[in-house]
Amino acid sequence: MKKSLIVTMALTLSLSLAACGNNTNNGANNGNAAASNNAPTNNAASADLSGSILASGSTALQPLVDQVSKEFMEKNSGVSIQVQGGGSGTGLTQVSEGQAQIGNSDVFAEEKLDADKAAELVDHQVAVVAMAAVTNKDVGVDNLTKQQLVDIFTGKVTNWKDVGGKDAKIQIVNRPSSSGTRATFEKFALGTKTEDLEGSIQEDASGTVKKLVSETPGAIGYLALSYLDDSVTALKYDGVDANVDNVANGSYPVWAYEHMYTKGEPDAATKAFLDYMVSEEVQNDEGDVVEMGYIPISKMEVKRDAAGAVTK
Amino acid sequence: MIDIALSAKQLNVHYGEKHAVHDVSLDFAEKEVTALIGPSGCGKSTFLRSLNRMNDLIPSCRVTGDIWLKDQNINGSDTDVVALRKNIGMVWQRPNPFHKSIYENIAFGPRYHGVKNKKQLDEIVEQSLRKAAIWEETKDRLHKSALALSGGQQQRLCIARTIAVKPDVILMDEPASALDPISTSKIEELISELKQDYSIVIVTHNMHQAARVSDKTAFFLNGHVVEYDKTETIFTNPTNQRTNDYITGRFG
Amino acid sequence: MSAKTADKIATGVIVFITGLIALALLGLLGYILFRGLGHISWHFLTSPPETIRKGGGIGPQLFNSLFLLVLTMIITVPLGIGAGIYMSEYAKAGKITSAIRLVVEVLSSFPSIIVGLFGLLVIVNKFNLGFSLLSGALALTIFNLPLMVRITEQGLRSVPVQQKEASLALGISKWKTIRSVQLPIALPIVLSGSILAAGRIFGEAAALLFTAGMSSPRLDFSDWNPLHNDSPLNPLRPAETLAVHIWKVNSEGLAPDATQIAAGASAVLIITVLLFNLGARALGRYMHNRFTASK
Amino acid sequence: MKKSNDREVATPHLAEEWVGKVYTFICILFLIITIFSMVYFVASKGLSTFIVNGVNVKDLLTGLKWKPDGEPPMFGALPFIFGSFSTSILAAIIAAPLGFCAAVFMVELSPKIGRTFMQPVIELLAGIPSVVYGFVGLSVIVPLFRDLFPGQGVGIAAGSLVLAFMILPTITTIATDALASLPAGLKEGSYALGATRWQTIYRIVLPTTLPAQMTGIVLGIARAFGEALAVQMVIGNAPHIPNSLFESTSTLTSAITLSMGNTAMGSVQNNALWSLALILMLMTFVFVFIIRWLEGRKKL
Repeated sequence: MKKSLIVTMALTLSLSLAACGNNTNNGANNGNAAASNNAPTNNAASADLSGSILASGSTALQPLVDQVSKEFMEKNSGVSIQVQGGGSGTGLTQVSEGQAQIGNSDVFAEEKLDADKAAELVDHQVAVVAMAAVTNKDVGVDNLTKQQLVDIFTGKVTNWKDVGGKDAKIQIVNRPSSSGTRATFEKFALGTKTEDLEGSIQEDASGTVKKLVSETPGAIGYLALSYLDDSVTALKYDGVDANVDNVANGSYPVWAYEHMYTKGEPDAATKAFLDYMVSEEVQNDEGDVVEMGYIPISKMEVKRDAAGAVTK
Repeated sequence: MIDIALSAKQLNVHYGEKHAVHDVSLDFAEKEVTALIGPSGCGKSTFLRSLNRMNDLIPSCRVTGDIWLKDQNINGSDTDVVALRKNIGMVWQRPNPFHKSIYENIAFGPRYHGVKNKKQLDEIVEQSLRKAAIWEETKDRLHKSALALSGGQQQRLCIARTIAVKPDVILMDEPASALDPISTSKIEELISELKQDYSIVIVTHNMHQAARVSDKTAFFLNGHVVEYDKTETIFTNPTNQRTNDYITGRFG
Repeated sequence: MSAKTADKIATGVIVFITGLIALALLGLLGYILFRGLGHISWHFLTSPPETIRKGGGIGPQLFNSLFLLVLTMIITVPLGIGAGIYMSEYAKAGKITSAIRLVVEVLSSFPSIIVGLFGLLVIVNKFNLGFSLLSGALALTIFNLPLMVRITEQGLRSVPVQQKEASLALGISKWKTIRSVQLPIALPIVLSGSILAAGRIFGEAAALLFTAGMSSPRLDFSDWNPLHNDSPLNPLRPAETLAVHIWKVNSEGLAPDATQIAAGASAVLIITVLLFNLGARALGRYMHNRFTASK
Repeated sequence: MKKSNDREVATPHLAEEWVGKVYTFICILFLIITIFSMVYFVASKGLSTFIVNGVNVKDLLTGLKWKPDGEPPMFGALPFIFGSFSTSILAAIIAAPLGFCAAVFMVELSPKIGRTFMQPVIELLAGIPSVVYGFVGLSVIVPLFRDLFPGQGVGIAAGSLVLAFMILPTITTIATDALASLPAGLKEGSYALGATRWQTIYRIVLPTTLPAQMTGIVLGIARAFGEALAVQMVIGNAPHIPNSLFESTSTLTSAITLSMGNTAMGSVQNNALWSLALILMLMTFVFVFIIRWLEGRKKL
């Protein structure tokens, strides 16, 4: 089961990469409105694509898909795309039950759905989100090792002075156990699942997490890179800075794919849209992906499968 | 031979456990005014409200017996109550004009019953207001709210509203008791006028009024009709002692 | 301590506490308005929100809230008034009617989140309406119906029974009597009640999170064909309302001015609800005067 | 006979009556169907945790550990139930005396200020959307509590204070109505015996209006119990029974809003949230019946 999935995934990935290659040519023309109907797709049906697509799910991915879909619809007037939120679980449910053509998710489908349902879905990875542990500015720590993080999040260490900071109580601002962000953080930063500690705060929303970490003395939490700013301190992980380059070359491990799932192979219009999503135009340094704070999938020098195994 | 407009046969009314009207049988003659008198709580108003099935609105109220409108028993469960009420109009103790203009108050009924023509409606409105002796006072303000009229005017408007749908019988439940003496005398005059065209049943606790306006009078006591006769007879020479006591003011 | 002293102390305490409440309330209002008013501008009210840049507005959200309100009212008013009429005029007193009354009461006390979840399960998924304005409007209808029924019943009950009798005595049918005589008189109560209900709809968020969605696709305000995807009037598009937007900006906002936007939007929301309240009062007074001042 | 003539008049209005009857009946039917399908769907979803996923009812109601994705998953909802009850009851404890004082002020002390000032302000308070309450709670109450008390500011105290504000209008309005509808003779009798105002309020007014006051309080608790967003923003959301009023904890509603979108429908994690919703719904029934019972007593 797992194997076939990896194969499918690899196939999709190579396909989308191929699409990227294709699109570089067209991409150059795209400033020209005349070319707009021959949108960057890779098969014959491109000129008269039509259909309506519903993409629902992850609220983290939603702004990107929303933005890209607008551009796609401008180029393909016959296609109408609706983008909805609802959360990763909702997106996966809806695509699995056929209510949506695309299910946006922060996590691999296997983590949310039953294995047989997940096997029906085809993964399209469109971007990468990395996250960093963040602390209140006053704790006096700017680097934590994996073990220190584990100790903090499992409650073994409760004072910042034990990890080289000030004498202040550690206040954890966590995510709910259903959160994809938490799943990623636990998997790749901690390497273990953690329990919800007594007294820990749990917020699903990144904005609230940031606000609470920045206001609460001794607070620690984790945020996607796009949310980082001066109000909180982003920690190095085992001495590695959380930045795009380190994620891309594989030295910073706390990241996850943003997935767009389809049930079985997508129809022409959906496929064209997904291809466009990973095209150079969207993924390059001026494209929507970077602008909205995600890491382009094309930049990634490493790959990772659903089980977490990394390959160069 | 006088035609009978409306007649009740062995009518009984119950409110829940209370037996409010006992076996009342009365004939109301066409184009006459019949007064129902008696002390308060004697069942005369209840009886009146049964005649146009108004008591249907009160869930606990049960009316048994026959009511004949011409040759039709109207107290059956299959009676078309709505059509029936068009033929038996009603005027209440407190004037209750609709919260509409004077014109609309009158035109509402006829329009519902099929008069759509504007001219025809105008005519009905004028006719009805004239018959109710209120045309002169209202003709310049037909489209103003009816609620701006005085109490007496409102009551005459209500009468006009009733005759606008051309009923056969008009029931009046103490129509003047909430009005000042001048308005009262106007209403009484009006009743005398109206009986040329309509059969009228009027409930009143004012015996002088009954004496002034009615042709026949029925005296109610504790839900029974004690005596029913020509008004003159009732007031001058009642056969029943209790009627006499009531008339002469011994009780009530 | 004499009874007199106790009385004085108690009176003092009551006045003090009442004053405290008034202060707290005014403080609350003042805080929201003070923090938000500075951010409100024409640009803020009309431009679309920005995901990551500064200077986003709440234009589409404001439009969505109003449009959703209209949609909801279009569905709720006929249903609510109909059901209210049934309860007040047609239902016969008895076990069944009191059971219905209980049902309505239960429905009115359901937490909005339950209504939202039901909407997600049945309207969004089973009926396949998706996260859309229509789903949101239906959920809000469920949320609002019991209130509407109660308001209608109240309104009809305030109509003097003599009005109804007068109409029936003219041989007018019951249904016509209700429509042409009773409802117009009940109208002031029904209207001002509906406006208050509208204010409630305007501020509702929990039920909408799961039904109308949290996304606001860019709208093309030059396209008013309800069947077009980008048209603001398309009832099947997802729509984030103002209240949901506050929730989202507060929690997920990436824009650097997220807090100000939340404050500004809160102020707009409060002002709107305030307008609804004042509107309901003014309308109630106006209609009351129109019917009675002529006396 | 005039039968045929009658029918001519009769038909249109009979059809019309039928339209009215059917239309209003359909409306009420829609309402009834809606509520029954709500109960049905929420119940069937909520019960599937026990039926399909084999979670023990007792474990869910009394379990202290909520670890939906643990090995094995644990669904102890007691912390949420505790959180819901403690926040809403504490909110009522804060709001009830305030509401009663405001009502006494408005009815007994100064009806004029009450009508022209307090009444509109309180009505306005009722109209403020819950997200705004949450927003203010998060930006004012939480930081304030963080500075004043040990802990992070979030928790039952912050939650119930926000809720107290939200239910104050309900309690005040009902208390005011109850005081205003008191027969005049009752108070005058007391004054005539030389009792002071406070004695009258305390000995006569309060006991007589107690069932009505209780109705208002229960209504307030019911509303607080079901409130979701405002509470979720200030409660902290840790799935534990807290050690103090200022420690992060959860309520039924906050647990639902926090995770509903993140879990896939049909999964045990999702079903468990529906079970929480079912508990919420059953509590609604309980509140309605308590209110009915209180109102029954009021009539006596």
